[in-house]
Amino acid sequence: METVTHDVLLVGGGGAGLRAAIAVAEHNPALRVGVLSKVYPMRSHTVSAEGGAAAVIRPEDSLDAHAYDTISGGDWLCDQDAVELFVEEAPREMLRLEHWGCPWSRNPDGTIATRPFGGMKTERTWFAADKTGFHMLHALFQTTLSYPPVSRHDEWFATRLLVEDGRCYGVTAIDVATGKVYAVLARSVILCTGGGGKVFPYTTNANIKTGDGMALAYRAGAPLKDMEFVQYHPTGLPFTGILITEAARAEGGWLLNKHGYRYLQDYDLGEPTPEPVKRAMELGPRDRLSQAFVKEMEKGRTVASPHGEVVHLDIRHLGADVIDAKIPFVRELCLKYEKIDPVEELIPVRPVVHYMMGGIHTDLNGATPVEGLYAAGETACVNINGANRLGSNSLTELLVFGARAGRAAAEFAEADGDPPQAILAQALDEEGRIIRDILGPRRRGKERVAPVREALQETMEAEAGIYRDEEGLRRGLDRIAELRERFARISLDDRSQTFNTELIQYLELENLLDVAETVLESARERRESRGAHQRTDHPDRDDDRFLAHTLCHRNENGEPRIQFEPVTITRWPPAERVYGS
Amino acid sequence: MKGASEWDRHAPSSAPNPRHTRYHPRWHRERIPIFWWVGHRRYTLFILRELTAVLVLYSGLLLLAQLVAIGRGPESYQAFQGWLAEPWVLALHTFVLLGLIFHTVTWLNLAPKALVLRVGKIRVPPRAVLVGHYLAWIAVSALVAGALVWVAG
Amino acid sequence: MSPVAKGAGGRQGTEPERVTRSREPLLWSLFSAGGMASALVLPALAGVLWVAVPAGWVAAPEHGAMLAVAAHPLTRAAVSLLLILFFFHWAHRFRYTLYDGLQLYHLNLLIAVATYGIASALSALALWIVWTLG
Amino acid sequence: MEPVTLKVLRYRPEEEVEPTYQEYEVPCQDNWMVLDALNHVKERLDGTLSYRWACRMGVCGSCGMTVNGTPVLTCATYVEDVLPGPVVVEPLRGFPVIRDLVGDITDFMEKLGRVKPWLIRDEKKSPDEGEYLQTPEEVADYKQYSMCINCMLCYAACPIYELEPDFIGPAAIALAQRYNLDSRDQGEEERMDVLSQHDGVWACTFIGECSVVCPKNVDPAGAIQRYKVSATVDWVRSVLMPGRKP
Ligand SMILES: Cc1cc2nc3c(=O)[nH]c(=O)nc-3n(C[C@H](O)[C@H](O)[C@H](O)COP(=O)(O)OP(=O)(O)OC[C@H]3O[C@@H](n4cnc5c(N)ncnc54)[C@H](O)[C@@H]3O)c2cc1C
Ligand code: SF4
Ligand code: F3S
Ligand code: FES
Repeated sequence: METVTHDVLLVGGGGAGLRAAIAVAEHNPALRVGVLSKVYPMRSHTVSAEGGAAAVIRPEDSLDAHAYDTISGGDWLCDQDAVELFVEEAPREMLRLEHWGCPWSRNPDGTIATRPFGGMKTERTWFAADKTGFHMLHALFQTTLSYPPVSRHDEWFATRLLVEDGRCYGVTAIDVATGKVYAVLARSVILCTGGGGKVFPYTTNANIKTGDGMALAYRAGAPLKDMEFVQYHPTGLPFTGILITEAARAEGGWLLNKHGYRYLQDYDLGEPTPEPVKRAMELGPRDRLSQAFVKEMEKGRTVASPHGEVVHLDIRHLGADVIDAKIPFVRELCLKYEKIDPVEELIPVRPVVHYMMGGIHTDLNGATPVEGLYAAGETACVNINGANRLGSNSLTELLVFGARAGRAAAEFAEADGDPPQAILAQALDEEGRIIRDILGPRRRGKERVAPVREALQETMEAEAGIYRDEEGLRRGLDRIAELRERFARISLDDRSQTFNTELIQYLELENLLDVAETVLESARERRESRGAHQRTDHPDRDDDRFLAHTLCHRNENGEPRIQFEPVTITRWPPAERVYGS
Repeated sequence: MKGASEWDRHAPSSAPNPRHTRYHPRWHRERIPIFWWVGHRRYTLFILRELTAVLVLYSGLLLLAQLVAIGRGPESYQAFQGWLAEPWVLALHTFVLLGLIFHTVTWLNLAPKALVLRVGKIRVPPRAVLVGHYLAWIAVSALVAGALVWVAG
Repeated sequence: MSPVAKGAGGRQGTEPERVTRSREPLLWSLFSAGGMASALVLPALAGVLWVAVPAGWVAAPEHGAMLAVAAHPLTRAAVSLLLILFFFHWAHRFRYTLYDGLQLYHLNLLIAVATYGIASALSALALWIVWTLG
Repeated sequence: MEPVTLKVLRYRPEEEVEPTYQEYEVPCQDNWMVLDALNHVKERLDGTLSYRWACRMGVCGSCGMTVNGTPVLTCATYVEDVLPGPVVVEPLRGFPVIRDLVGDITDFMEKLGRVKPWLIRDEKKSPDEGEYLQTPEEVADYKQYSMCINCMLCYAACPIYELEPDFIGPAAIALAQRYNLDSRDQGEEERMDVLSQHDGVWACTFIGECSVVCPKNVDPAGAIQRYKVSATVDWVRSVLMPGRKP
């Protein structure tokens, strides 16, 4: 078995991973940084983010206001020390990206332009037309090319964390092109593997968002935090799940039911006005809007479509000029993927899974309880997103906590020694599992990857969707157990070692199963309703018992175990979330 | 060709590749045919476009020949004009003319890509540059043709 | 990942005597100017001189008139400039047509010398003819 | 919709020396993209088919393939637009094939780095000093060239890249221009060394196909020709004023 060695290893080449890589290189140019990613970095899912990234830059805005919007938006589950640090470092990080060439949209005087966004009281979302994530990712990727210490393993798939005595020394990874398994060793490892929206069937997330890093960390002994909080975005296209950015509503779009009525006014989200009002109606937070959709559906006021019930997003009144200037990608996507022109027609939309608030439990520096193991980005949970992430906070989070994790991991790598020999035994074991057990000729069974994955996704939509209850969650957990048995009987069509994408799908499915189980178990234990987690059997928020994070550990026997940890409150005592006034 | 249904899942579909080594698959490179531009409409058009340069060369030589004929005196000029009027020569030159027009059109259509004009801070839209080029073509043609006809008249 | 893959097919071996940084802009500007000049001027010229007149649609100009025009210094200057540009336009384009169109990479130097050489010779000839005429 | 026959070029390097075609009958539904049809094959008919995709919304740039002879993003190409079948799906031309529809793009990645696609400044500002000012008009100057998703359809469409693999190629040059035309950037001189070689802009004979196939209207052909003009202007200046730095 061959080994590759770095000082700091990044698993994941999305926004968080690349930002962390640059942070390491800037902290100490002598450190060798490896970026290992299952797709070429510029294919990472950060590329799809449209709307923008929040940071206080306008003089009339304030850090406290940003913090308050974030905390109230997160239904007081955010750790407030983390949020304070986040809003404070956000503007510098965003400016740094400007200095690296990101083509932010501008005001006529040449300063950075900002737009309003759901749940934000004022315009503080920076944007690059409606391809913000695309431009951020490409600017970051191109900038990493200027740092010689950063080397990459493109299209390598990490399969396991190498942990000895509670200390992480690297990963095993498959070079997809050759099928060769490597031990990739490092003094510190940062997981930046993104979210896991693919545990659900309808999602804005790319095919590659399978929660790999979460599952890897979970199996290696790091707990997953607040996994029950799954964000549905209220405006996805019905068949593909493609996202119609919140910016469409920020610019003044309306949500209409089948009677052409702006139904959000019936759900404590304020009065309809012709102009958009921040934190009201269509600019309310995502959880509330998605929940309102379900209620409308129950009242029979949604519209039937070939791909299930939908409501309509109306941006016709904005006119072609505004649409083309501010949200051209919305028009492009509608024309391309729905064959409708939003300048003249209504856009059919439904809530689709968008983001996982939960993730690998880390401290403010991205450190996980496993020594030498760090995490940042969507895969981590610091926690600034609480029970419901505000749109445009995530891209900024990638930068702030990517950079922090990078610096912390660099310092750790400077201080600490090299991997023990014993670690190689684990790597050899993993190589054997892949080459011999999964690809080997002995493996026989009737199951295939896709049906098991689909069954999993359907289970999650049915039992852990926008509304949940005890019975459904239990049913879901039972189904996972069945699916694990089916998984064990999967036999691959493809036993090749050359670019075997079926093998990758198989390994991803294994990760999806773990992530799904933690979502169900955490949701079952949280017997209250808060933000994106709504229990019909416990409809109210219960601060006495659940002003706490769920930490989901993996038991010796592989089962999830929940533990609660209190939320850090600094200056904003829990209050009621009020929108529309 | 095998349909999916008859496709055997586990048995290799043909003999092992002798050049393949474990961990180092052989990447496959398509060979490029010599006449790569034959059979692809757009590439054929491209080569035709490039070959109009031969017509430009021919036109230059013809113009030179005509100048030589003029310089040698009225007889040789008349002989040259007579040659030009021969049906096959006329036919050839009609074809050359069509080719030259093709050259002009392809050239003018591409020119706005290279040329970025500005008025103050604003970039002149490529369409306007294109229209400008065509107007220039009309003007130059009128000038050249007018002058020649005037000489004739 | 794989240096194996790079340059494995297509052109075998690179030609060492590639046209360098300093020469391409010159050749390319001659080519472009020639392309523009021929595009604007040639259809009208060819249309009148070699199609309309021989076909009898326009009266043939008298020899005297033609000679007078051709010998005018302005015409001499314009025609020699045009001819040089036409020749270099051809040379540059034709060179690349042979080079890429027939994949004659190993003959790069030969083709370049031949095409630009012919263009230079023709240009010299043209100057001589145009300025000694009449 | 009638079932559609997909004729897919397969190449399994462990088993065969040359690629072969394989046909699949796919019961396509309305509004399916070619990628949906391929996914149907992979998930229901034949798990061994290999290809890349991720975002299925036309921005990650990974799903480029040759469909009926034309390079396209398969996630943005309706099956009904490439009928009647059989729909021929092949890997992108010009790249060595690793397996089935997967090409090796290492060469492109290396070239991308060579044009120094990052903001080069003589003097860097610290983030505390605020942003580099840039008006919307100045953004508009380079915006088009910043929209490239690295899908490499332009390389597949450009015969020169296939013929002369050292040619740095359309997207890399467009990216160089993206930075050259950015008012914040001062690195034009540095990029000149790469671009003004034969393998830089001059190998391009303006076939123009790169811009025809580009799904994001980047117009790399335009970028290259514009660069030729600037390189020429630069050359004229250096002839007239030899004292100037190279
Ligand atoms: C459609 C859409 C629009 C969005 N819009 C916005 C917005 O407007 N504003 C906002 O703030 N947020 C937005 N988000 C959320 C935000 O984009 C994501 O949370 C963020 O991009 C995640 O970045 P990341 O770096 O954590 O992960 P990603 O960008 O997903 O990168 C993950 C990386 O990990 C690698 N990887 C994963 N698993 C493995 C493995 N097993 N082995 C090796 N490598 C692996 C991948 O290759 C990839 O490089 C949006 C999300 C979506 C889906
Ligand atoms: S220039 Fe266009 S075709 Fe080429 S890689 Fe970029 S987006 Fe794709
Ligand atoms: S197709 Fe090729 S030759 Fe030039 S204009 Fe485009 S790069
Ligand atoms: S899958 Fe991302 S561009 Fe097609």
